[in-house]
Amino acid sequence: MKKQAGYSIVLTAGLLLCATPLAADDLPAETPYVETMPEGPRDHWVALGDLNPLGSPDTRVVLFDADKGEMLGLLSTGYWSGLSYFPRGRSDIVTLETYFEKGTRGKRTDYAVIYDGKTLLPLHEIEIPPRRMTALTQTRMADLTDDGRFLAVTNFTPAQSVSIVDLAEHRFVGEVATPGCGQIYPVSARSFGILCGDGSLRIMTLDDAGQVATQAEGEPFFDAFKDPVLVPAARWGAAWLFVSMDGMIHEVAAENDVAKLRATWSLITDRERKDRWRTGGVQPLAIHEATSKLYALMRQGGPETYEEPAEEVWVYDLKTHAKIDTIPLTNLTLAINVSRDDKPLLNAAALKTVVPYWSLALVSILGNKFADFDVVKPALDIYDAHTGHHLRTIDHAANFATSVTQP
Amino acid sequence: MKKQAGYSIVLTAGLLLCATPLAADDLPAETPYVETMPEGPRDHWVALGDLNPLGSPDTRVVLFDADKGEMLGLLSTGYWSGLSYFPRGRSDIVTLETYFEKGTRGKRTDYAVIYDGKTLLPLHEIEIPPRRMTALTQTRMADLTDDGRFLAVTNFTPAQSVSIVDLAEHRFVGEVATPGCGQIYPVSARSFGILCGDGSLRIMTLDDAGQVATQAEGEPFFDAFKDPVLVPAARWGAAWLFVSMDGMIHEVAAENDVAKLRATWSLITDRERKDRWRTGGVQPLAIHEATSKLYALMRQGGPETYEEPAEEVWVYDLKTHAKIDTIPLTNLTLAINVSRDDKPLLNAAALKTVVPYWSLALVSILGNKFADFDVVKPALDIYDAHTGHHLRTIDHAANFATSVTQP
Amino acid sequence: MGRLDKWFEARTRAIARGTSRRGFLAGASAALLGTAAVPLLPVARVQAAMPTDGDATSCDYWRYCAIDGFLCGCCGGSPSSCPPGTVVSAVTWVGTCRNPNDNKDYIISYNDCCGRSSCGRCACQRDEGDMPLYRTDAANDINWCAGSTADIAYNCSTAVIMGVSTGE
Amino acid sequence: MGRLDKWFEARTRAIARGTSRRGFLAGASAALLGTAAVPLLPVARVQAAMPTDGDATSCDYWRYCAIDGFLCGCCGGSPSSCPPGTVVSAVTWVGTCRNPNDNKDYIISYNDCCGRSSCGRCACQRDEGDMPLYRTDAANDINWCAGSTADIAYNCSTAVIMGVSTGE
Repeated sequence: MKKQAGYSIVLTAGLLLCATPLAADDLPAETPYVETMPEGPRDHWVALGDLNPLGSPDTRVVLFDADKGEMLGLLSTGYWSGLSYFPRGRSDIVTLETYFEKGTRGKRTDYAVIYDGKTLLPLHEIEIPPRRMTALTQTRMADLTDDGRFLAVTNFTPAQSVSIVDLAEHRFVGEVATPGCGQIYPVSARSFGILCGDGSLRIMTLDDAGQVATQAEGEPFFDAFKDPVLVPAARWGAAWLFVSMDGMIHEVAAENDVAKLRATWSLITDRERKDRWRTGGVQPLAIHEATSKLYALMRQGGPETYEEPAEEVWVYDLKTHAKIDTIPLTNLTLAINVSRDDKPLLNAAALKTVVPYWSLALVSILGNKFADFDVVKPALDIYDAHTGHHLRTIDHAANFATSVTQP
Repeated sequence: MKKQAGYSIVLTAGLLLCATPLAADDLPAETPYVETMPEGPRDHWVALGDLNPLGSPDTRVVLFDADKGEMLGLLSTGYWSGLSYFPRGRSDIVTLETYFEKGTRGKRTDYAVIYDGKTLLPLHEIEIPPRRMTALTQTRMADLTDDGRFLAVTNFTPAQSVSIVDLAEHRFVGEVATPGCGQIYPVSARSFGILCGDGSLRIMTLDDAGQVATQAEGEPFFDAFKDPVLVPAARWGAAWLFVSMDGMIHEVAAENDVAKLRATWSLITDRERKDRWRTGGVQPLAIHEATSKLYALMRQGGPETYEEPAEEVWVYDLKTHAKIDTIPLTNLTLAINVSRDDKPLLNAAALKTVVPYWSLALVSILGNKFADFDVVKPALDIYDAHTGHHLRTIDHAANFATSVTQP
Repeated sequence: MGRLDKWFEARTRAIARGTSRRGFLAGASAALLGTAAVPLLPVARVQAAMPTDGDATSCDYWRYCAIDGFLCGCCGGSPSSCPPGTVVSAVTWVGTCRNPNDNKDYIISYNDCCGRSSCGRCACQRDEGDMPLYRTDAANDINWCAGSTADIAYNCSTAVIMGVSTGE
Repeated sequence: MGRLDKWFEARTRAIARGTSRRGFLAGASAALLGTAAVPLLPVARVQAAMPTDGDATSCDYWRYCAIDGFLCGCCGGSPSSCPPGTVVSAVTWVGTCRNPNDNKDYIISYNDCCGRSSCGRCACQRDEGDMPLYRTDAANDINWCAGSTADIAYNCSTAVIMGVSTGE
């Protein structure tokens, strides 16, 4: 239950003193007010990126308190976004937003918006080139430098480029052409990688003004045609772990601002590969840094099912590459993330059936064509990341969530 | 199947002559093109007004061919609209659209938009005062004068007024204050009524420039406190039939541009009233003029259920006020309309369960709390208006349709 | 399937009637008699958090007897507060709900919260005493965000206690 | 309910796998190799209406093997045409689908239709041969309306026959 009182639109201050209730045991009359976000640690906040495909001009970031299982509020992010970023050590929240003059037509304007983390009101709406990339997989479309100063945004027209936004000075800095490369993988205070079609990670480093000071090409670390890696990778310190379509992990670290392949290992045994185990969903990897654990969304199926929702999370020791746990998921899941704290939660953007499983099975057994029904709704499942226990499910968490972000 | 070819964005004309297929029995290569709306009578077109409450900035008008059961296309109408108007004898389609500069915030702009009836492209976007009224019951928020020249729009801030738009000259004409009155009920070439809180219908008549030439107050024809009439009335020539919450029909006709109560009669017998029969849904009445039939959406329940979806349509002879037929509905229905032609269709915006009824009953019997499930999706049901036979159901017709309009 | 369907249909329809009201996503709530007029009423007022006399996230909660909209209690607000980042509607309408705990009738002001996308959670339509649009004192179909500083962008609906009804 | 649930769960999950692909509302479809390059290919081209060799409103139709989006055939268009009021995407990507009627592999261009709200009907995700975003020649996750005259407003996806694949 929220305790802190916000402020009221209705100015009643003068009256509170001189008024009396009608009877002592009546419920007191109330003044409506606006809540503010709770104080204290944000580790167990969860932000769902809601693509809202049946209302694309109205994507949202939906904020939850994972401990209480309650919604905290939402940010409206316009056309095909739902992207939010939480600068470390600051309370503000950064979003990317796109608007057409007339909903789906007319002039397009893109913004990086800085919201006050307490009031959720927009503080700065920074106009950026109206070219940011939109896709179903949203998790690496943009990100902050580690110092929280700059936001790098991938553009696609289909020519590719990166826009840099200065969040301290609230201004668009500039745009750099990045032919054949896109998506943002921060590696240090002022550097981030971009993933290139030749299978390499190029490291871009910004100067104090946000201009690209250096660009370092990396060696190709995978074959984009033989076994391509998925875009939604997971960060481990200065390294990123990419998983390939065939279940290989490529661990790429930035050393002196050049990307180096540090290790390659397999998530699955040969036997599991034969049984068609692979990662699933659109945000399949998450890492808990303090315990060096990797969480991977897993499913069985052909290569064409690599983005379909997954049934299990497999847990690995990042140092030994050993599989150490299997977490059966309560609902089919599209995206996972793990909180950073020492009582970490595994947050899962899931699809929950609108009626119980058994009734659906019955429908199917009795001959109805299962695929004719709309039987799933998005839910947010919260698990204990250490034990794998399912703690709670938050129903109707979004219209269609494809990413899970958190502070 | 659509036969008429549209135009292609890809310019291939020069190549069509000199190219040959790879083999005689291969399927031919195709050039993508854009469809146009079918030629011929539009009587069996149906427009659903989709309020899209989970994506309010993205309401739509969804167009269907009721005979083929196919979607024809859609118009995007911005924030909380889905309102469309079909001028008689012309092919263009008029919508009301509202946009905020940034989706749900910033400057609000309202438009009356004229779309080409063949290409569905906007021809004229006429800016009007950003004050049009929005509500769940949408059907009388605006309408055309019978000559198709002017559009009258209800405003609510909560001060009430009416905006007039000249569709021939594509311009906003002016705004007239209408304190205590709103909603638009066309009665002749240049006149329309507005419904007032004192229980009267005031007739406004426009001059050739669209200025309000005369306003004629009517006598109150119902008691807004004892037995209020519903806003979504049905037109019968120069008359409008209003149904009250208690099932009384008030037939109000404009005579010499003054509203007169012509008849009052009951949709339901005393027995039916005791059994709590009343109208349901948000567009409960429809009239087929040529056969003088009234169609009413009926349901059983307390007064607080007067807008809940209905289970039956009761058919009345408008001349004798006799009930002549009962049409059991295939799905629970929120809004109906009847086409104007001599093979009339009864078009119904319905809610269809996503799994079969019997499986839901089973879930309920076995103890699950039924209300926890999301079990309905909007569908468009088409019935033969003469026989009441259910002809077809068009699934997933909209996100949430609250009005049915047609040419 | 046809026979089974028919067999259960009558029962299911009855259930669906109760369900549809909750699945019936819609409008808004808020009359010119509502909390805009609050400062004029001679009663003490509090800023209340989540109430403890019922489930504020359930459509069945007593205060919601005349509501039609998304419950703010599921959206980052409460029956008497708006979610962060929104504004309280400037005008509203009122309903009267019986509190089962003390059997008194309370006047409830259904202020909308405005200026952000519709919350989409806990759609609730109960409509007790709801009147057509021209009865602005009691019309919950109107988008009462109209007239708020955020204009018509509707997020969710509250159910604010104004006082005990003294009867009509 | 717990035991019943468990009993059916294994079977249902298997079904759900197949279903979720169809209920999995999403993206867009379209590679730089697609119909933007059409005029360069030496084949006769037709403007085709609804095909007769299968159900163009079904996700199972052979041409949709690599699609991810709303089927234009359910939205006022067809597998080779866009609904009225939209524009065909300027760039696109291609897939290769086996036609069960003649057992030939056809190259299919998945042009998006752009400039209006998402159709919302017949969501279909099959993803055969779908590749990550940097493989723009085969990435159906990208909103390929980018670069169209209507920019990124996505309405539905087509599946246009470009010709018979000559193998790789």
